[in-house]
Amino acid sequence: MGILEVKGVGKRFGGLQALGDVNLSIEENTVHAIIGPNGAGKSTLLNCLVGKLIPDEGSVTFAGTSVLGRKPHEINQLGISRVFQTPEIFADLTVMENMMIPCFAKRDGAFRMHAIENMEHEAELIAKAEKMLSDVGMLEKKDMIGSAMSRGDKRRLEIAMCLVQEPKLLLLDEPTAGMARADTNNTIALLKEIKETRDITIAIIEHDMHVVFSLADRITVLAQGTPLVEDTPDNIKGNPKVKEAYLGETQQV
Amino acid sequence: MFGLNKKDTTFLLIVIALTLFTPILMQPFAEGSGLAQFNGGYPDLMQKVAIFGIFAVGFNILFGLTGYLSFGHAAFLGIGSYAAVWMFKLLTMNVIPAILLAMVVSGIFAAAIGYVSLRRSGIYFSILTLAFAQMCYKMAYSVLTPLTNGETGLQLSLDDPRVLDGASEGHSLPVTNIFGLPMNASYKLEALGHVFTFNVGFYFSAVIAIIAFYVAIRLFRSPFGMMLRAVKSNQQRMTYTGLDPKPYTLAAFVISGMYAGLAGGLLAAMDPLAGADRMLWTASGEVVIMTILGGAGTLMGPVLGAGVIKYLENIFSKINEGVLHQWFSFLPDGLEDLVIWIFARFTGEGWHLTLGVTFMLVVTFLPGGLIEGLKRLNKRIKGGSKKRDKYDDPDPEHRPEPGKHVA
Amino acid sequence: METILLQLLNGLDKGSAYALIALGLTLIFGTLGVVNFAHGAIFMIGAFCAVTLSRLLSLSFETIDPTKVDFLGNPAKIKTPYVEAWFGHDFGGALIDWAVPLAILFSIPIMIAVGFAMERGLIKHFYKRPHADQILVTFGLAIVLQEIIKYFYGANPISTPAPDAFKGSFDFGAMLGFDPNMIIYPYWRLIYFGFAAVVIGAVFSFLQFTTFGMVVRAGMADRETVGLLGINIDRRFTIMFGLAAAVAGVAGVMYAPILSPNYHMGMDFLVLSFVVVVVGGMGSLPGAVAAGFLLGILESFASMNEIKAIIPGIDQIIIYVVAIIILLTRPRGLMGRKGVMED
Amino acid sequence: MSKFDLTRRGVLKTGAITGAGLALPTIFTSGASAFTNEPMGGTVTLGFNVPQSGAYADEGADELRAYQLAVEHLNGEGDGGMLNTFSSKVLEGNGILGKKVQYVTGDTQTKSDAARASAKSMIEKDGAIMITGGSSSGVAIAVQGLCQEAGVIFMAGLTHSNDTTGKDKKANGFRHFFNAYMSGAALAPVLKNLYGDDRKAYHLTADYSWGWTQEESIAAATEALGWETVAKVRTPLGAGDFSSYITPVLQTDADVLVLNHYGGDMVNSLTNAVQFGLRDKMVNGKKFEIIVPLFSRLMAKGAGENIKGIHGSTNWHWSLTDEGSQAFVKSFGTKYGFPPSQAAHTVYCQTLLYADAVARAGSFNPCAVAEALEGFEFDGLGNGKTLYRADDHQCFKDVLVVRGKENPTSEYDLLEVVEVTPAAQVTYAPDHPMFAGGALGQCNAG
Repeated sequence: MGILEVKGVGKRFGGLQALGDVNLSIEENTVHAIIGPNGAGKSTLLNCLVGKLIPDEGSVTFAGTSVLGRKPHEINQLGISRVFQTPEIFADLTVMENMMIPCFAKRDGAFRMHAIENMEHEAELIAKAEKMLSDVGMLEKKDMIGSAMSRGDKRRLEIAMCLVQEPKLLLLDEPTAGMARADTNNTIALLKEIKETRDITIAIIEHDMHVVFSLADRITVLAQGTPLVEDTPDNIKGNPKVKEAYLGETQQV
Repeated sequence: MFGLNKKDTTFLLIVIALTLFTPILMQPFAEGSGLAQFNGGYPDLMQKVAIFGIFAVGFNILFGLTGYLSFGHAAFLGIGSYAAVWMFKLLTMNVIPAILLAMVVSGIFAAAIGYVSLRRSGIYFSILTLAFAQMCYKMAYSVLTPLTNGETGLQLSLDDPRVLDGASEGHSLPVTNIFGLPMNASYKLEALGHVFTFNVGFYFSAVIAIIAFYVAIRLFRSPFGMMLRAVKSNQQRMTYTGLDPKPYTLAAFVISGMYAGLAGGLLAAMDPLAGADRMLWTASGEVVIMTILGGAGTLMGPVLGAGVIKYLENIFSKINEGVLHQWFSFLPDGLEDLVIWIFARFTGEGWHLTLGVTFMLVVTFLPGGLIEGLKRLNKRIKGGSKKRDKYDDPDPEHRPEPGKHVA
Repeated sequence: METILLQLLNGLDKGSAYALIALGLTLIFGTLGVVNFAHGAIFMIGAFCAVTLSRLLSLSFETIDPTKVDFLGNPAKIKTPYVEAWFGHDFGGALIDWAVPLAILFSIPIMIAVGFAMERGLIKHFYKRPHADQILVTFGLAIVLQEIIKYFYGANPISTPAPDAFKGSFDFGAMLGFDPNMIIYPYWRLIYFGFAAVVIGAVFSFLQFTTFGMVVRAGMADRETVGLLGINIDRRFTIMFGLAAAVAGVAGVMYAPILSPNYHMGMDFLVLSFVVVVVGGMGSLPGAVAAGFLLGILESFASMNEIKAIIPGIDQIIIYVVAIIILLTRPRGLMGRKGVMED
Repeated sequence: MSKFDLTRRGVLKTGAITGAGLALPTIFTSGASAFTNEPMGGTVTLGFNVPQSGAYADEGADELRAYQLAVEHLNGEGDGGMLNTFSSKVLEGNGILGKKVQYVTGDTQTKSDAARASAKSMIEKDGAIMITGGSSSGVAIAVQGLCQEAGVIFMAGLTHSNDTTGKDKKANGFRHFFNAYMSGAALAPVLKNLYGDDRKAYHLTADYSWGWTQEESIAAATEALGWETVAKVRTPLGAGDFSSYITPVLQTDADVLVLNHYGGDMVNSLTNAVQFGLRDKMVNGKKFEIIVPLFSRLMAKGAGENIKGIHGSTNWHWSLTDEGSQAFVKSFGTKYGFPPSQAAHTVYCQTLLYADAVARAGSFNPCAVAEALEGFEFDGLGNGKTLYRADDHQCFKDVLVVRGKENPTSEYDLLEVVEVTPAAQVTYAPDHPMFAGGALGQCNAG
């Protein structure tokens, strides 16, 4: 049984069947990629996993607990962290503050009135945050304001913010979308390193096949809201159904 | 010291010193000199600056940190005042229970109004708070007159029970006091042609203001304060980091509502009359403007803004043409009339014009508010030490001044 | 029955004013993304255009009439308006009488100029600034405009009557077969309602059917893309600001006979018009119009004695109660779009 | 000016501190002087607290003009105005008790809070010995309370609510203006003559304390005539468009509309009522009538044509022909070029009366001044023989019933006096139920 089990999930928007009968199982400590042409329902599926959308039918269980009906922050507290397509960081805050917030969230839960405490007394959390920053090679930038950083650095920071929470499952939503080649390669290297050095499950939604095939242990191909096939990268490469799904897309475009 | 780092401690000590010496600092001109009109060192104005400083600092905890722009904060000020006056009427003239009750009651109202209003964000939130505050005002003015005494405002009367004080003797109303020390007691000192008034009420407000300010510093520097800034910065990231923005925002709303209630209670303690006008939307707008004018999100900015606005309101509105004639009598007749005509547009009955022009100039040329102006000034004096960090050290490096030398 | 019909008419009339002010406000919101606290002041300036024209037309020269004395016992000065001297008593008098309708023509160029001046001189520097800064600067501007009007016209309301021809009332009762004189409605208010309908219709068709309107609507939806197409959207937005000012201005002109203008009337309407715009939904023109009429009608019904007997004081707060209910049940107002002014 | 010394509180006795919770007397007094702001030098400072912004700013401006005129006359400048006609002759045109009169001004903004702040700054900063002015009852009552606590005399300006000298009366406060009860008492006989004793009245009332006292007073006075009160409807302050309150009147069998509104509300409600054709209506075979119990010329101007033929009451009007009024109109008109309003007249009289009381008492001590004003009877200030009653500090004098003039000869000639109701007819017992509930208390000298 996988750490994340998706069974028979369906979601409609008005007359449009965005997802239908999606079954998916993600094994612990693997990198699982979900690919598919535009409009295949990748984002809808992701949003169902993190609580932004509630599926009309089916079940989503994470480490034995149902996530349905839970709010995004509750699902995060269960151990799922999400990296967005465009890096979502606290742009007005410093890098260090960006790191401290997930540290507090991990330790204190969704809300705590720590209004009188002093930040400087949280030595343990500071150490943890600094360690993580140095792991991703950003320690020297810790006093920079988020908005002043390059896109690659923002992505790096976002991933660090997720990792410092020690999530059981890391969801990546097109982590290299819109990135320059060099940034993409850096990000791939970072993710590879994470995969190798940490006990973590990663689910990645990606367009870029280069990224997918460099990282994934297993791949699910989504087409028109349903999983078409699930297999290892090597097998996916040669699968004619997959080609058809993608070619079909290119013809439309 | 005080659980603050060195910089903040220095900053706080400077603020304390400035506050304690306000009666001297706000009285820069010798008595009888032509500029004595600009002296602001009389109890009522000093009290108002301290109290509205508290109000604005509290408002800034919500607006400056979370970015939620409440347009109904005056309601909490008014509710605090009513609660305090009722305490004076029913229980005792001692200000401590009145102020505590003011904070509690406005905190409860803030929790209820905040809970509902925070279901929306942006302008929708602003309009919800505005709607609640206007409802409070309209009701207080008319239907709730038995509770609020409507237009006149709730005031003390001789036959109030005042359970703890016992029946009031004599035919005059008792005065608010703190354990027997009356709020309106003053000590006047004449020195070097200046007259300085040291007023109990002012010092009481000042001590509370310092405490409120100290709490605000702690809050700004705390993890909680950081979370509030996170709310403003990116709510989406916050939720996906496992944090629930709602209780944080609501807590900030309630805290700032209680600051407003504290300010309202203090207003009543200085002058035991609570009028519905303090809940009008323009009063809510005033605190918004104080905060932006001074510099939203900074610690000292709102206090500065409060000082400037109260100073303009109280000092400029009193400069009538008679006073102008005294000032400019040395000029030749035609010129004198012209100069007086120009000045009269901005003073006396024209003081609103000064207010409006000030708003426009400050926001156009000093986008960060008056604090930004002081920062630039400081930079020019120091000669270009660059600090881009907006939040981590908002003000300590420039000298904060509670709105004195604005003239 | 009669009461309900009359209150409906009252509501439509009030709603017309709310809708017209809100329309201009939401145009500025929608196109420029600016929170304009000076919009009430623009409405007020419109009303004072009517006052000004009627004053201009009544400009008089003085002749001394030795047979009469003034209050100090000096020989009285008799004022004769120049227009009467130039065009004869009848035509001159008629001109003065028709000052308010004439002021519409007079006010449109003035209001457009005021709008242009505001946008070019001040507002355009604030497009990229936070809403809080926009509030502060436009609030400051509103105060300045008020004080200028106060200096010239004083603080008291100024009577600005409608032309004599519209003084009477229309008898709906007689028309519908009720007793005469039971359901009557003043001509001027009916005209105001019709006028509002025409202005609203004109603004909508302008935006719907002209290329200019299409560009502006596209700009409201996605400013960047329209800018990329090489269209000078800024210039068009300046024109929109002028248009919004003109709409608020003529609304003020025509409202002058109903509500005698005074210098702070803008502030009185400001809060209300913001509530209307937000209830309608930010950036939605039809929403603003619908909310204006809705709130106007509800306010009228709430002031009926029968309803006040049940809930005392409801007429004072109905608008706010309705606003709260609508905003809680419909997160973006009646017809608001997602993501406008929510951060 | 050495009005500043150690205050009594400045040298606080330990006894005062230990007496926790005890009601202590108020403070402004200094050790050396006997009362608040005792004038020590050659000048005395009066505080003129008038609305300079907001709806009543024009009235405030007119009040300020009258104050300046009064100060001139007291200091012996100008033509002396009503000093020449005033029955008391102790004022000599050399200031007050030989001290030159100075004044400070402030803006009440027609808000209780702002008015008190402004009055406080005059007392605390400028050393004002007397505060006067204002254009609404809420402000008057709030400032009166402050002056009582501070220990200075308050001469209320334009305040018409019964409460000012009723349940909120104060020993340090005096009112020259008439009140709602007097309006009712003066209007009733005139209304009976004009409209008969079988009328049905519909009240529209501004929903705050002044509106309520006027509604109560007028309803009581007209019901005593035999009129029936059909409805009393409260309207929000600043409602703007009153149409939704006017149209229900059409549906009732009321034949008189009483507008208990003032200022902009009065202008708008009256304009709306006329627009809806109420004045052309016939009900029960009688012509429909509108009454505006409290008139002011400045407001009448705002209502324009609509005011013509409408009856109401007013404190004073410049067209009065008595010697005092004429003298005042002359000096005011000469200085400013237009006739004074009733607000101007009221505050001018009050300034003279205060000065006169000080002169008669021989002291600025507020208690002595109050004593001199209490029960003081005089003439020559425009409203005939006048009494400042000791029991409630209300002034009793003739009240004018006026009507909007049909053919005004100038822009100031808007009202004509229909009847001068003698003081005796508007006098009531001090314990009249409409004024019950308060006590003057004791005068406070600080």
